[in-house]
Amino acid sequence: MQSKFNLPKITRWVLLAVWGLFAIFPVYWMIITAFKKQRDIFQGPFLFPFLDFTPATQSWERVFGQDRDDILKGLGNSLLFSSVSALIAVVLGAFAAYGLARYTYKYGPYRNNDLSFLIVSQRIMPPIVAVIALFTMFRTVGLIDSPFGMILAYTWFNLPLTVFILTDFMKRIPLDIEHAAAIDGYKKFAQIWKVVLPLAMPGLAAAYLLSFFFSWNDFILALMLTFQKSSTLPIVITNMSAQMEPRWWLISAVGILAIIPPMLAVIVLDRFMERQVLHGGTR
Amino acid sequence: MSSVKLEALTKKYGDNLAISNLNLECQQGEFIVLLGRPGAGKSTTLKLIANIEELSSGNIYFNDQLINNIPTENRNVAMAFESYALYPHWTVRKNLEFPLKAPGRNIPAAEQEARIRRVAELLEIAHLLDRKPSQLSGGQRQRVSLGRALVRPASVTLLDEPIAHLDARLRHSLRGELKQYQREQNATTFYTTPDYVEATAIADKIAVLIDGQVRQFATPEVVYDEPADIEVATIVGDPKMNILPLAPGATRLEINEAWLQLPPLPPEAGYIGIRPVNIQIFENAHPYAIRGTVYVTEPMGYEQVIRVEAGEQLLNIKTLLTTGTFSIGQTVWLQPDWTTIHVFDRSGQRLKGGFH
Amino acid sequence: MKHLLIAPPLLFFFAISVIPLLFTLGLSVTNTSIGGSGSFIGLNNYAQLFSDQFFLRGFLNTILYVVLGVTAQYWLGLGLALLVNSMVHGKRLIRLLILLPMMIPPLIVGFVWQTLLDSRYGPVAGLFTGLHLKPVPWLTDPTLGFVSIVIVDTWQWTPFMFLLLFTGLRTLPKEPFEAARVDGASSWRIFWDHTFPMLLPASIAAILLRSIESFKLFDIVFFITGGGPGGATNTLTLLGYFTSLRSGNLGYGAAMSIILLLTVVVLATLILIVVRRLMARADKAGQQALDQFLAEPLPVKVA
Amino acid sequence: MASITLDKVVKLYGKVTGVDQISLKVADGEFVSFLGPSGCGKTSTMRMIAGLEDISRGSIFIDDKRVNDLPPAGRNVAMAFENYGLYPQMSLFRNIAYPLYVRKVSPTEVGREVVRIARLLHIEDLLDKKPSDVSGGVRQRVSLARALVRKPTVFLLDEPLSHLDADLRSSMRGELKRLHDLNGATTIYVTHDQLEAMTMSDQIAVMNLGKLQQVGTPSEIFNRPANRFVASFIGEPAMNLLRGRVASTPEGVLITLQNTPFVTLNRETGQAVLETARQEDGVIEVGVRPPDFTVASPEKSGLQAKVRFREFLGETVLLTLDTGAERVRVVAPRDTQARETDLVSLVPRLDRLHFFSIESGMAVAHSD
Repeated sequence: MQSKFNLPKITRWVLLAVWGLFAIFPVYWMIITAFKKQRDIFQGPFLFPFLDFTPATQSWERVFGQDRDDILKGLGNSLLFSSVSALIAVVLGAFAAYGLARYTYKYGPYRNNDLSFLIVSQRIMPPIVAVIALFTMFRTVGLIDSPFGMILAYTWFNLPLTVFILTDFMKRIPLDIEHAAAIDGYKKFAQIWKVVLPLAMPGLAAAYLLSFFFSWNDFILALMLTFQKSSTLPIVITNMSAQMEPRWWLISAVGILAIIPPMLAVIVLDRFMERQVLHGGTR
Repeated sequence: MSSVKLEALTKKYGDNLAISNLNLECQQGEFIVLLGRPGAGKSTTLKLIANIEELSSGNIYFNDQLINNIPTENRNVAMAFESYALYPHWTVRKNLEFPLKAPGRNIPAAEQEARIRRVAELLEIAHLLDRKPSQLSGGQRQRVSLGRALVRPASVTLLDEPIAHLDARLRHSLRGELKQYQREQNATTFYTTPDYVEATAIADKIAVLIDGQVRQFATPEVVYDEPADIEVATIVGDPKMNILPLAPGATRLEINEAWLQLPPLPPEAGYIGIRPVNIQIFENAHPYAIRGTVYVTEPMGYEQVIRVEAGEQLLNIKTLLTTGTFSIGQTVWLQPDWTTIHVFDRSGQRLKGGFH
Repeated sequence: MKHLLIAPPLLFFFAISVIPLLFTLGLSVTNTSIGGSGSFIGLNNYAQLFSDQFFLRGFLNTILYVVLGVTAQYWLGLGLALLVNSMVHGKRLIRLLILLPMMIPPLIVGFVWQTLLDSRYGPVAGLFTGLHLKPVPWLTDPTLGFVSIVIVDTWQWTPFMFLLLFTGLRTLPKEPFEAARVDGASSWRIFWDHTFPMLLPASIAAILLRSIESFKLFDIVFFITGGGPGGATNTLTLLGYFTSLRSGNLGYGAAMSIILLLTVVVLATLILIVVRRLMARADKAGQQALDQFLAEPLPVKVA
Repeated sequence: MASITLDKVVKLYGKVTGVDQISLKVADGEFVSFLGPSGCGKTSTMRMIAGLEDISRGSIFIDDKRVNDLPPAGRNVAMAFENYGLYPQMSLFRNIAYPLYVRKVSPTEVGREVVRIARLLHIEDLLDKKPSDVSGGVRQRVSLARALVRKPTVFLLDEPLSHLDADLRSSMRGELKRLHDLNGATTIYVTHDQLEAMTMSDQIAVMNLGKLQQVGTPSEIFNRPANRFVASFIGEPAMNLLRGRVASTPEGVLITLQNTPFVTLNRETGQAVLETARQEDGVIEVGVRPPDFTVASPEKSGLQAKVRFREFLGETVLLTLDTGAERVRVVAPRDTQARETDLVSLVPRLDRLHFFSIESGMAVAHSD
């Protein structure tokens, strides 16, 4: 009776279960594949739930043995680039968003809305359009295959998104609360640091999370701008499989590893996003 | 603890004049109430004093020093916001502590604690100190916001409708305590409200704000007894003062085929005002009375307000319930007490002179 | 101070967006190839594009992917958001599970689905055989290959739609829905009269964002079909990549990217215009009805 | 139109009891207010009548028909929401017309009805606007108009005036009362404002902490409050509640405040007070409304008090006084001489005293 959408309860659960099966099954498949031998993979197909094989640790031996260094390098690079670039994008994005939300800009004919549009419009540009030029530019200044170059590229890639998300959040923080801090005797920087940023926490968390996802999942930038030293996990995996007969068991195992960091990020940041920080401050 | 002088303050939002040429001067320690309807410019005036809003023109002096260019954080003003503007991520205690810990204040920890305790007791929020604003009711939040403004010494205290959302009991008890507290602190206070009862009860002096200008600046008694113009007269008093237009040079008032002889009035008189308590109401035809139809009745405890349609006018009458019971549509007779009327000229300005 | 605040994104905008864009524009009117310099050939690359069967197929595919994929994702995402929103318990866990596909790098997604849909060894084929049906050549048939890509894209990105629409639903006020129930509207009417229109801004944002991202579709296709068979599942980004970096034909690839960019801009604008029109038309209809009633003089007893 | 009966209605929120065994009958055509502080269960009760919330226990009848299991649409009630509940994407016209559209009323008829109601509420010029383009006052009236446009069995109004500014609130109060007088529809009105309840209602149901405290006409509620809560919640400023000692003397029953004789009651009133006090250490709570004290010079016999604040209210002054142990508020004519720190004697009106049990808070007697 309380629901806004009045389907019978059973129907709702059935629909959710159908989608749940569809959504989860590939993940499930990946997990069991990671415990198969090459032979078992090519033994199929079997009947649901496809558990009729002898579990093997072949893939994990490779992951922790022969391929360990490559995988660690990829994992380390991905983690480094994603987390650092997301942090920079969120910090720069927060400041820009604060500016766009609180001040009036006038650069020739360009006002606040035009500026936000300019910044956000970069997101419209398919990376392929820029990537050739970027490749050339990076090569010229020696940023190809360097951590700094990748962090720069990902920051560029994510900044429009963080500005976009955070502007809205900054606008929602009541001006009066900032004014109250001024009245209480604090200067602008203290106002932002002690009051504005804590209140933008759900936005900061969401922006960080999305930035992290996008960098973590990126393939095309890494493909173009790295060779060896700075390869990210997706590139490492691609290299592992660049053979006639892909080692699916191994890729699945690495895939499991690849899901863990974003999952952890979600679990950690989810509570910040849920928090209703603004609740109670104003009437 | 400063005297304050506002000189020709003007604030424009685009083409919109929120405050136009507002002048006001008050002594150190005075309790000033800005009274006006929503949108009259009360909050804006406070925000100009705090420099939260930028002046379009005019000057502000604290203790005869021009402070136009001093930023908010250095003005040493305390303020309770109409929107409360609490720090939602902190407990009540931290909210109250924040102004005491600001750079340059150097208040010893013991004194901080004592101040917080004093204010928390005054406002009956001592038991809430460890809660966050989201766990408080609206009235409790408003008291915390008031507490944050009162907890520290300030040149000027600005209170923007600070008790509007409290329940009746607290509103009544806090009014007096608040004034007493500010008097002890010798704090210059600006207080806004749309409620004339609150204003007359608490103010040393009331500034009636209409359209961004001070229409009258005087003690509560003077504002009530000698309102400067019709608009001031209708803001101060509930139900509103009845305003009756006069024909030029009229010697009598004609309503519903009956007429009332007017007392001698100056020739420039354009309107007369009669407070609702100064009209008598009768159930039966009565000499020297005009006829009307009851529009609605509102009993309230010992008293009742009766609105009566008489000619073009809807007149408010306030009387004791024991006067009689009236029902909608009933015909009644009204008789004003001419000795208590207010007289205004055609432009609505009060006419000086002893008409009562 | 305020200029400093927005300097970084603007700097990025000029350094890494505008300059490369101009660079690419410049490339697109030359016949530059990797490792060699090219010369100016005017709009020849563009002219050539329009007789290039691969390009035309890729262009059509890209648009179809966007239209089919985003449509499917929107309705599924909306359905899920409504379902989860009407739940009382277990929201948080269900939400995490629903979001799971979005967290997996597309590359892995590609591999997993490749094995899932494999016509000899995949569990889907297994299921078909188990039901005594003929296994379907999901990845090697041109049409089915295309459908597979749409399914995988939908699998991965419906969560994103869900997230935006669910957040949108959560910010809707409660009272109008209660008012509608008291006013006597059925669930179905409440959805069409209130939920859907009130969610429209969130829907537009979600659809726009997803459309823009869909135009860049690259990795899933790259890993599942590689654009094959015979270019049947190619997208413009994929073609641009192969042309520029695999075949080394930088100028031609650049022209392709520029066309892609133009398409995105034109389509995004079109979506916006159409939506605004629709909204304006609804207003206008109401307005006309109103004018008609107000023109009619009515005997009203006003107190 | 219809009558409404609540029979031992209970609303549980988890383990918390929101509404506790409310039984009430609203007669056909009556205007009944549910009055109480926030969180007293008045809104929950109304929402259960509307069908927006499940009834945990008990029954609700509309015209003798049990409606517990009917959805809101099946109850034919009209409701105005505190936060208006307007449809933001629709024009004001469509907002008001919506209940008629849903009932498939012909377009001509819809137009006629909407415009009629809009004119009644003076919003006919704004009908093409969106809710976000108009002031709170207009929104409130649109929300009322949407409720009034149909002919429901009952009107449910949830704090419909709470967001208006004072002027508009006082005039809308009158308009609503007139409207009810004209159409005679059964109306339930939820409010926390005692003045609204007092001025508009036929009956007031005072609630606190989920329980019904008293049901009666405004005059009954004001003059014979059933308990301490009702006494202090109705009337502004609130009734003074003072602790008095009770003793039986040859002349009658003597009440002493602060060791000074305060009032001697006649046998009839006195007996009830005496009996209660006997079980409660000889103490009783005396209620005196602020206008029911007369301020006299200190040598007169009465309650001795020192003026703490004197507040000017126009026709009257409000004095806050200390009696030593308690704080007393008195509304006196403005020519009263008492100034701050003056000592005065407060003389009560003997026919307007109320007596409450200290322990239960229930009214023991009223001296009228």
